[in-house]
Amino acid sequence: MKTETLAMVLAGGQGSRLGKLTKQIAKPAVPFGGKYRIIDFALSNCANSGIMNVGVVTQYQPQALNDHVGDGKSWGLNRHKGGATILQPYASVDGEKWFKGTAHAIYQNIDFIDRHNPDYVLILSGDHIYKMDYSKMIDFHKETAASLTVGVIPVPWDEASRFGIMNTDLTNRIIEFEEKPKEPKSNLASMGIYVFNWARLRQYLVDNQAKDRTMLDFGHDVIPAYLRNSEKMFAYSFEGYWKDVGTLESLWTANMELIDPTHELNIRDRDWRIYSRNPDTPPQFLTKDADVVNSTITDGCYVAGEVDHSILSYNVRVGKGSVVKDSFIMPNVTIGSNVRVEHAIIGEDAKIYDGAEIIGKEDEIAVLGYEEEIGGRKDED
Amino acid sequence: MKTETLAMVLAGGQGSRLGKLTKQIAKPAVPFGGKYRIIDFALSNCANSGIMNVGVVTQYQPQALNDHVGDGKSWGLNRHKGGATILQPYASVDGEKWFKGTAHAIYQNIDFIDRHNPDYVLILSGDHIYKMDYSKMIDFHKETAASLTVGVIPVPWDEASRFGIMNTDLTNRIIEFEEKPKEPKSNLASMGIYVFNWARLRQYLVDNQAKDRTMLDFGHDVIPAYLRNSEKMFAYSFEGYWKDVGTLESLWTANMELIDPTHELNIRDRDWRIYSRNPDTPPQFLTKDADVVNSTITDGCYVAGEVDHSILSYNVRVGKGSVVKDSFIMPNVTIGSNVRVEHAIIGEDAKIYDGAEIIGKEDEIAVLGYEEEIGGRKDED
Amino acid sequence: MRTKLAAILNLTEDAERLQPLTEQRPVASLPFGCRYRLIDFPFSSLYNAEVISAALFISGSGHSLYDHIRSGSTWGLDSPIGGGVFTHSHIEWKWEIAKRENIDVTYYDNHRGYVERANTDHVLITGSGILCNVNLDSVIQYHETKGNPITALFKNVTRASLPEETNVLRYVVNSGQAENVTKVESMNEVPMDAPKVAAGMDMVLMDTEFFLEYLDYADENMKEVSAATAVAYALKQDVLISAYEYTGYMKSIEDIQTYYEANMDMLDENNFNSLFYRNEPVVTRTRHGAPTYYGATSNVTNSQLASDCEVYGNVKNSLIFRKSKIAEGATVSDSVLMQGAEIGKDVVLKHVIFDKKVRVEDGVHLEGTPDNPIVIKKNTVITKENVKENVQ
Amino acid sequence: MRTKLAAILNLTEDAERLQPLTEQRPVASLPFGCRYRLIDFPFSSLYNAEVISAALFISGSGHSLYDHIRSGSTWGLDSPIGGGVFTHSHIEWKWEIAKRENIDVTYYDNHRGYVERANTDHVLITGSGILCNVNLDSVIQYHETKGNPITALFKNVTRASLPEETNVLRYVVNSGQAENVTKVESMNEVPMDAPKVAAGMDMVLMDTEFFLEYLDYADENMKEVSAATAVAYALKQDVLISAYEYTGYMKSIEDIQTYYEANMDMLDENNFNSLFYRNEPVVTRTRHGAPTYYGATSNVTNSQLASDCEVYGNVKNSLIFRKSKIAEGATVSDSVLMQGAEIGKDVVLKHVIFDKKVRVEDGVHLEGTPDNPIVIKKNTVITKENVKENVQ
Repeated sequence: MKTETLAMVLAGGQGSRLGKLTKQIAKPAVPFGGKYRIIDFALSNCANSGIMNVGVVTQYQPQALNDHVGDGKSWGLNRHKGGATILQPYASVDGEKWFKGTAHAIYQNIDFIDRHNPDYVLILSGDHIYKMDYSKMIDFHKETAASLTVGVIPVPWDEASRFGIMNTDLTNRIIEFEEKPKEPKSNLASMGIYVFNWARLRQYLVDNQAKDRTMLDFGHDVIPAYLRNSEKMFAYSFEGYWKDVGTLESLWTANMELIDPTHELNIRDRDWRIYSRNPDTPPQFLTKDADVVNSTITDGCYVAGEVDHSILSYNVRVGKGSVVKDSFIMPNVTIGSNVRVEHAIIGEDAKIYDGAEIIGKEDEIAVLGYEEEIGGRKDED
Repeated sequence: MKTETLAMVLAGGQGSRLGKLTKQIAKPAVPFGGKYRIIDFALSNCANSGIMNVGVVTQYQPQALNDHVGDGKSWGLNRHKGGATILQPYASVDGEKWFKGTAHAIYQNIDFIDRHNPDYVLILSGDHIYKMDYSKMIDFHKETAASLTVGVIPVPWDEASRFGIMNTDLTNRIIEFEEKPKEPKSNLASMGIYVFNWARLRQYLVDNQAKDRTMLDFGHDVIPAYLRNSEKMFAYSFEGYWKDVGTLESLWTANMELIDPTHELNIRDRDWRIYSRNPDTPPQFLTKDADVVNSTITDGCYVAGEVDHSILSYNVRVGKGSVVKDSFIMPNVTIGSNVRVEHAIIGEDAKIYDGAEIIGKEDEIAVLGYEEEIGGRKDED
Repeated sequence: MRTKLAAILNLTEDAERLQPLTEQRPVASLPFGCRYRLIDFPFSSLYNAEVISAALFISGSGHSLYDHIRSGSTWGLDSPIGGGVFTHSHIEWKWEIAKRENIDVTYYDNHRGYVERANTDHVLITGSGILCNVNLDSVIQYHETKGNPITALFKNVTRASLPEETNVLRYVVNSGQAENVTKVESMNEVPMDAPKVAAGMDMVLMDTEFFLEYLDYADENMKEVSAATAVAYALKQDVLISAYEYTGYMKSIEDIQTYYEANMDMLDENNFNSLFYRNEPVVTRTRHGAPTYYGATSNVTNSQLASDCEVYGNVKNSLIFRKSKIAEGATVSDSVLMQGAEIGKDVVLKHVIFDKKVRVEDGVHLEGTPDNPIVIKKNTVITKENVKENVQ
Repeated sequence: MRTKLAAILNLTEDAERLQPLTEQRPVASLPFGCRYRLIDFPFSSLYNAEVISAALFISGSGHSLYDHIRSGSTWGLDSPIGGGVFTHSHIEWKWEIAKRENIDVTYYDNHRGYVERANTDHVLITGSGILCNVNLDSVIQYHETKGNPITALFKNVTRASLPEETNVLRYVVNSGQAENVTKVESMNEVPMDAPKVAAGMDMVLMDTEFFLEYLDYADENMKEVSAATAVAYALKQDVLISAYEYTGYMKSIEDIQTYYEANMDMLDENNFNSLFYRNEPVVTRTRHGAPTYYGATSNVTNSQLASDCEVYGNVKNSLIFRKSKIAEGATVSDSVLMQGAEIGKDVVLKHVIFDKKVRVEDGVHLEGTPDNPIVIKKNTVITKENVKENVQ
């Protein structure tokens, strides 16, 4: 088997800043936008970029993620040659193969990558919201004859000190990397997207493993080592919507941004679809009492109340007299009658009973966890 | 989702007595009989018994096993309702979920089992060669209203002290369990096949976890606890061919037994097929110099030598003047010219160069490991 | 053990009275309920009973069906071991030519071959023109309990719930312990004010042995293989026919009016729940698409919508299929708009049925009546100028 | 980027001279090489180039084909995103009736619809009667390098390697830098002793834009959509036709003799490797079955066998398909036995072709000649008594 580019999606992180939303499931599996999960963006980008060989590295609470990704069929990735493969920790005669960092996760899966024998390995993160044609980045990588190409995005200068910043020369060659610099010399933030020449990266990882085994993280260990050895590294600049939904507020904001059909992410673009596993549910039913504006609603919903500037994911029920405003409601949530939900994220399968209220603020989003119940009839049923 | 019976195939063991054959792959994934892997028997039994929900618990070197099982399609198990699911270790907020024993592996996968909400959990081992209709055992379990039914097989009395022995009363109720008794009172050996009422087993596992966390193994911990609490346990007697291919000699013997089309295992029976992943290879080619007797040969083989009482798995090449006798050759093995192979097991992808010899004895089988090379041209190519 | 029954689907319903919706599709392919096609309902019954194969006999080319069904994987009909959807198209045409030119069309061999290969205890024959959601496990259980070689499904209805001119058969069911079908009549002869009458559901379950006997008979006498002729054969042979009473939502889709009513029925929560929110889900081929967007100016009540729509106008008592857009100021009421409708600004639609991809330019008014909804063909563009000619 | 080309497979080869093997199957379904069917070869070319959809135009009902192809998943043709096998059966029949009764058969619309939906840069048209293993990636690369709107595939052969009466076309290829097809002739007019002649392979690759032009022309003039008419159209329009030389194994399967030769060719390792052991594997629908057993009394040389056979007798220079049994003392030589052959004790077979499931009772002798192999129909049982009447 010979593959030009193998994508490795790192989906093992917990995403602990999302609090109870990532207690039971990994961050890439967190529902998003009404019918997606966060990882859909990376996987759809792969499919749309023609990269059909994808390893998905999981570790933390992978069940929802594994069920969701399956054999990659939802993204057209269930191909004989290639396809999607879930990679999870395992035991060997050398002991337990746990993944201790981004680069270490790649090292532990060397056997898998070798089976594909790729020229390039595209490293992706499973928890960003964006649409990007990776094939263009790979073309750039080939043109510059780079050993490593790092995807970067210009961030506002005053925020640059929160990111890993790539300092480049006039040819876009990376000459310095600074993690959260106090005084940034550039505003090009690393997106955590890398194109590596596999043979070279493999050598680094194997050599290091034979020595001090310190090469655990791409940003912290691999890029500095590449810089020390004057490997040819280029920055590939991405321009477009890109969001790391690492906090509850950014998750909420990204969802709210998605509602507007004119938003630049353009989720409705049929030429660059975001694919997902499609649940099989009846159509959405807005009763005679429904009052829905500025919102998106997904199949399987039943709405008898008021919904304003919100996202209802599939199979959500909103009872009579209830008001849902500025909120992101995950799948299978039941909202009773005369409930108020404002500035909130409601987790999958949660139940909000009659008359209850969940009211957050724009800078302090209220959250109800998965399967949590709130309001009157908690002990019944 | 509601499932009557969920099968859990324990396929995480290393099988260290198989030496280098299980260094890189788990025992259930070891090739067998020319076109099978050991786990095919348990999975085919499930499919043929109408048990379409199967969890396959892996841990040790699972890649070959995962690739082989996939979504269960080869066994007709890729059903919307149910299907085959690979279960591997993972991390959670409680830490790393490693599987420390047969019962512990079930405990760690409680979430998965609960999603199926089964009445019965059928525990199977992934490394036995046999054909068994589990539906009859489940019927027996229902008829006796048992809490646990243990599959047992009568073994010769003089071998009984090597097994876990179930002592039963006249109604087949288990009244005592002895692990490798010096003076066995019965010859009913446990096959490692259990039908549990899930609700009850779940309670035992959860209660124990809250206490001393000692319930790791079914034979060592769970059955004694069930006995102490007078749980209704019955022995279900299986009669037929059953082989634990735990040693190189037993693996070799089981393969040799398979050659004969009149052998009681009856691998050619179209009413109880043993399914496997079918490789796509051209037909077998016996050249004008071939001399094949008493052997089975699989697609993709090229034979220009002598093959006597042996199994050639798919894509094996045997060169001119070579003799293969009383041996089991795994897939993709290349045997050069004028080679002698006798009483041997040759691992997948091994290469035996011109003129080399691998000669074992019936009680001391010679083994060449996966991808091993032997003979003249080792350093070339 | 692996599969419970062999399923024969007769997709040869008379499509004439459903024109122009059936111009390029069989009745089985008719879109229904925002995101389904009629075939989804029998297929979902198979899916829920874990049946893994089906033989389809189709009047026309069946292209719209093939395109929907593909490998059958949506309904679990693609197992490499024993599964599959086996399609036989142009049945009517072949038959006609067979009769005219005296050719053997292998119609009966196709049935026989399929059933023999499926190697099951039971055979189901069903059509797709009667909308319902049947639990086949329950039917099989009933069939086995009763012990007769054939079970026919019926529902007690009022005569008035069916069109005056109907294809539905009336079963005479003897009451009491052993509920059997003792006679079959044309429903057309039953007075319209009859309050309770057993309507045959064009669906029978048979023991395979009996099916093969019946097939021999059908072959010798050039009868169509169908629920109706199977019941007739059983009556002729004095074989007892168990009668299984179905109590869920049922509607015989025979003409534009019944098609329209069936869609409108879904806006009644009882009907909607009875058809869709049973234990057994209705499964269809899912499509990728964004959630439906309701703009600031939208006002949608008592309506159902599929995903991937954009609504800026008013929708009331209507069913809107995928990818439709309704502009600001437009008002759609009491209507069924299939996939890809584009409704311009200030358009007024009432009592209309749009086939796929109908575009209505700004300001057009189009109103039918409850008893005579206006039907617009696929891909039509309606302008103020041509609106009249489109309402023939 | 997701798919390279739209593939149109013309499975309308003339089956007459392959009777009785083609009695119930199109040429594309002919079993070949112990475990393949001819369709596997073009399908494998698609598979190896990661093409994800294909449109099939079939003369007959295509049942044996459908049964083999199923969802197309074997060849990666079942992707839910843009993939699929789109089949159109009874093409000849429809066409005939269309002409007779002046009906529009939507033949061209089917082509147009498929190609437009596939939304690719290139369109491939191929048949299935010419056995070969083409690397489409290489063809596409050549096509793009040359830059002409159409590329036709050919192989240099000796005239004698083709039957006297052949469907193969002769391409006149100008040599030198720009290899183009400048003329097409019937191969039948080339003298049998011609040492080198360019044989057209019934396979062309076109730019989609050019294909659509050609399709309009075919539609207006009621021409079949095929490699041959596409080349003819290009010549007529003075469009340059790139000529791609294929150098692997090729055989035009046109009659029993060429079919027999093609099978026997496989016993030559060069041919076998050229067809099967290239970088691009030949993929077929795999079946479950045990390995083949060779008993103590067996003697098998220079032969190929599929799995699930049991051999107790002698086999020489033969191809034996799946599930065959050859009893002790039997001798099979220079023969092709399709799936499920049962050869009794002491039977002697030489130069025979058996269709599926032929059973030969003990002691029967049956010998054809290399130039006239005996062909036995599917399911035949040959006894000492009826052996003569089976050798008509």
